Amino acid sequence: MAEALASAHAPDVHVLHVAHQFDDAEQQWTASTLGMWVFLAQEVLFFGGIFAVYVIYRTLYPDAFAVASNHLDVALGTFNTAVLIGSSLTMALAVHASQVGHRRALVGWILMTMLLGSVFLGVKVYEYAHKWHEHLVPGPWFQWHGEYPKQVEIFYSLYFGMTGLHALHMVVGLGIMTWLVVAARAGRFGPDYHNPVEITGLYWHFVDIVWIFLFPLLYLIGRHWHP
Amino acid sequence: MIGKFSLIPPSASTIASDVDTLFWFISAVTVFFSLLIAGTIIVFMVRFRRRREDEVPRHEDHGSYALEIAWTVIPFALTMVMFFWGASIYANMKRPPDDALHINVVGKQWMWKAQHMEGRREINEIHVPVGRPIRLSIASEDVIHSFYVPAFRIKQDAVPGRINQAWFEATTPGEYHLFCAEYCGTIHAGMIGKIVAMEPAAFQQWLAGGTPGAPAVPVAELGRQQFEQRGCQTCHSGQPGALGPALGGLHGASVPLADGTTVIADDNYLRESILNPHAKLVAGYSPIMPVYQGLLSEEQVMQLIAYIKSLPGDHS
Amino acid sequence: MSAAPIPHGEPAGAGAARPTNYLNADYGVRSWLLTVDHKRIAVLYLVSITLFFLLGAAYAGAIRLELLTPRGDVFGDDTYNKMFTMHGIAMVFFFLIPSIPATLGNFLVPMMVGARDLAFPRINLLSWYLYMIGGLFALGAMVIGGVDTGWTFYTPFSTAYATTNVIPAAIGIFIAGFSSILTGLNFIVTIHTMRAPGLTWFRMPLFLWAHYATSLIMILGTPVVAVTILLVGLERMFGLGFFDPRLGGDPVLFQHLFWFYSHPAVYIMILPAQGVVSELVCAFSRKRVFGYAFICASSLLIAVLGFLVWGHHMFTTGQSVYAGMIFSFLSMFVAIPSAVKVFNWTATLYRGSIAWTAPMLYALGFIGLFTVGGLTGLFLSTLGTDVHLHDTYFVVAHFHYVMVGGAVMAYLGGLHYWWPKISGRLYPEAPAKISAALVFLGFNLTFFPQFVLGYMGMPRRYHVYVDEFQVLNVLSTAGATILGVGYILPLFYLIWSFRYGELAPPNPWGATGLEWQTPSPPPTENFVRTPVVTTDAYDYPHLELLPSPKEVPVG
Amino acid sequence: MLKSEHMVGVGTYLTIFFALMVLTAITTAVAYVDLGVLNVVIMLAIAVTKATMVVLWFMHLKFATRLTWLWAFGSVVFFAILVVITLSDYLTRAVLS
Repeated sequence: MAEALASAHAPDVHVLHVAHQFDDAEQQWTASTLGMWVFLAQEVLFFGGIFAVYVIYRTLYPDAFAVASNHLDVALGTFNTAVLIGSSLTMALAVHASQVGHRRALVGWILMTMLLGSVFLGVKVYEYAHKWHEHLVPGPWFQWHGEYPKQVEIFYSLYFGMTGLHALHMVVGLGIMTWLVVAARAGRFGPDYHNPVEITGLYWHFVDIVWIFLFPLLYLIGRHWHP
Repeated sequence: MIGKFSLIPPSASTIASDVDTLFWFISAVTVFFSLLIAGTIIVFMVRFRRRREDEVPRHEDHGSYALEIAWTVIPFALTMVMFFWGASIYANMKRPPDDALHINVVGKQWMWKAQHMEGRREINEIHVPVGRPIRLSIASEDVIHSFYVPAFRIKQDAVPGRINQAWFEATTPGEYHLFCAEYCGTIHAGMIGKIVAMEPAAFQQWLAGGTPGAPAVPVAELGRQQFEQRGCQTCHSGQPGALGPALGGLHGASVPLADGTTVIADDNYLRESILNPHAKLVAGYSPIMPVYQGLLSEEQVMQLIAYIKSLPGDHS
Repeated sequence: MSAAPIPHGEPAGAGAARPTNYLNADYGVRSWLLTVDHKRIAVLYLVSITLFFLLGAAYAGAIRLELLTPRGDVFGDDTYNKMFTMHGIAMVFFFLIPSIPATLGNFLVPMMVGARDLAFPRINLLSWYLYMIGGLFALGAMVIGGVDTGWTFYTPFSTAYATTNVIPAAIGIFIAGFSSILTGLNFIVTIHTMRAPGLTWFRMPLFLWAHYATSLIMILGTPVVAVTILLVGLERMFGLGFFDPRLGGDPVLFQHLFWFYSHPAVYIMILPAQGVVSELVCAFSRKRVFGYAFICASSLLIAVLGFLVWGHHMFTTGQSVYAGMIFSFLSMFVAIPSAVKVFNWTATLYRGSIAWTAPMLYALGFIGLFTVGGLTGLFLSTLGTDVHLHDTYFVVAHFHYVMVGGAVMAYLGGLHYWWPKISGRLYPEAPAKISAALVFLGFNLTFFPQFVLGYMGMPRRYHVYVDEFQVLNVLSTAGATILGVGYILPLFYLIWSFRYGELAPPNPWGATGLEWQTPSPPPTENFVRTPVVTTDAYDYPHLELLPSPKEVPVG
Repeated sequence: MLKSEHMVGVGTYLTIFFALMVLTAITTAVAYVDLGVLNVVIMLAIAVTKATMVVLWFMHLKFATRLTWLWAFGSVVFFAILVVITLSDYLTRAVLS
């Protein structure tokens, strides 16, 4: 430690877009992508908590969950899955466009991603409204005339909890992308600096992965089940 | 005993002395290591105190694998002794003897309600004979409570939605504190009572006493009344072809379920099957029984279970 | 090796106007509230957590006052229930968890890695704002009538039966959780990507290892409690059923999720404290730490094993016997790395040059109290004894030994040790030593009797208790009075010294570590030039001291 | 382009997208066939495969540092700890309590 005051290099002049705490663009890139991965680790455990609740109750009440699940609309679920995977593709293409420096393509792919994300949320809103009319929103108005009324209410609590948290993440993602579009149009990103695009992409793909699990767990578990 | 100051709680159950022996063993380990560390620190502090402002010890310490291994392995060995010792006591605590007297206990904000199988009820007081194991079925009507008798070294939470078990065998006649140990709302500190341990003869006399004018009805009999009032026998008639499974000898038997698995029909299974009958449907039956969740109190459920247990029959 | 002597040095600019540093670089409220300088954010945290500490301490004082007599003669039951709840919430979520990481960690992690700032300075500021917003919700809950669920929020009491302000308190904790997550994220990325040239992993000060391990828990544990609290809120507000026994839900499931975080959260409090103590013990005995690699490994092991033992809070819930045994068994493992650390610190003292300064007294006090706190944990991880001791004052005493005797002692020790760096002034030694002694004595008098109370069977959260328990409760309250004085003292002399204390030289203790190689207080960018590290941490055998300015003969 | 970065070609992205769509179709179709316990197993296996593909190519993990791998899979390990140990309580309650 004694030679600590000796200097390695003196980054007095900061390269454009490199924040003052970083030595160079490479360090900044490494830090921001690692930061997003660490944040996603946090997200895994955040969704993990509610997934754990799902696993426990689905283990305790498999039949009730099957019956309840069969009441969801598979067609809409499958459609939404396709839409969200599509939005992951367009997001990946947006990152690609930023890497090669195609500004118009970048803006276009982000807008496309936002459009697909909005379609997903629109379908979700439609599904929620439908459940509302069917009195399947847990709480005092919940009504279920089939079997397992109590456990079915737990299933629907989890359905709204899990898809609600997921939808909230999408709304946040759409907000970030709105900013990305503005910044991209202003020419803030290029081959040397597109960290925000990359890490927004990581976030969006993560949200996609959550849905990849939610779809079968909520929509498909009971389809083969015949009372 | 109640009201007497002492630094050691009375030890009045068969398990209490086991717990205490282990407690003092861990205490000895704790005191030994605390004094070892504190003593060493004080000795070093004095012996190696800085004598000059510019004093710098120049020798190089390179650590010592032997020491590191020693102070990893020795504490680990001690903790393993504690683990196995503690686990064996715990296993004992969790396994009530077969000949135990059975008492139902229900916690609700903010009182303990107990009912002896012979029918006598009590609130915030439980009379028990000494020298006889007592098994408690503990349930809760509202929030989580915890049934705690320090003199017996036993504690069991009363968790809504299930029936927990605890057991003890009192050794010395006397009155002992009963506390609620899990925070349960406003009058948590007032949810206390006492356990009255009596000589067996005195206990039998007490048990026969009951409320003047109202002869105590045994719990299983109360269960039978519930059973008939609610028309359970229509389906659970025990006849071949009945809509519901036969209940005779059911308790403790293994039951094949509709989903292909089997369960042991313990208290919690019976409780769930009364309140939410479809959750674990018996193989070969349809889910037609009404849901009794919200219609029966925990006490009534326990009475029904007692009745089911009392039914003779072979369930194999 | 070790060419340049480490100067006690002259206080930078003594006599003249001080050179620009992080404190005088800018003035005004705006320059503080919008700062992205990790050192200023550390000071913001320092002030805010001190306020929450005082609040929590006031509740503690009121609790001890009520417990002087067996009757409920000062407060009613509802008031008392709200007081211990708010004491717990303020102390756990708004003081202990951010205490060392957000203040000392925030200040020192970038300096110890030789960086100009944390990797994400704006996220660091955001973390403080989240903490404050969370804190305001918690304060709001208090002001509009309080919460009475206990800091543990056990269902179904919290979801269906409590009639108090559970939702605002839960929102506060939820938001504060993300403040903690972002702090952890910043530390992890900073330690991974921004170490100075030559600063390899095994040259890092143990403070950094401890903060790395702490950050792991913050990132992997906190989200689980956040979502759990969210589920409680949804169940309470909208009637969604996650833990509701009337639907076939299980209240014990809440406890699983809650303790999955809240047990490791204890290590969020104690790991940074252990990091501080490692620094202090080395600096004030002028020795390399004994068994450096073992302490590093212990920190990481504690962080990981901490996630496997949560069920020892649930031995009496009716959790399966099998699960109870697994949890008890695993809990034994987590005791070992802590024991290893204690032994290594003690061995470090051997043949050292031990200075009896206030920070060192705190550090040595920590080792003693933490040893007792850790060992008494064995009673609670052992199944047979835990059944009796669970939810009694034994548990209260145990975790106060760890969190207050441990974490708070280390926090105060660290605050004194780095005070010259933070404030640029020396604190007065005499009152500091008195305060350290008072805290140690008062603490033991307050909490040792509670071990006995617990063994006698006094349950937690009782404001009215049976007569047998009074003698020990009186002792405990007497101790709390002394402890209170011990805690108030530093508040006065540290604030006094901030303005009137003697100017601090860059390295008043003659300590190694990059943070001592820059002026006190440091400039905004920490170092004039990026430092290069050429030796291991705690290179005291090669320490060269220049005579301190005080000893230089004048003329 | 920075040197720590890796560019994935548009062709690869399209291939992955196509594969994800096919797997979605398969999982939906298989859900209607009664295979007993296998239904859940297949469903989760397909979901894990899809997630892995997204992580490796869309999120560029395939080309990332070992540290990134550690964080990506480490978090899943801790989730597994939460689920497995909690579940072990529920699965053994009736047996031993």
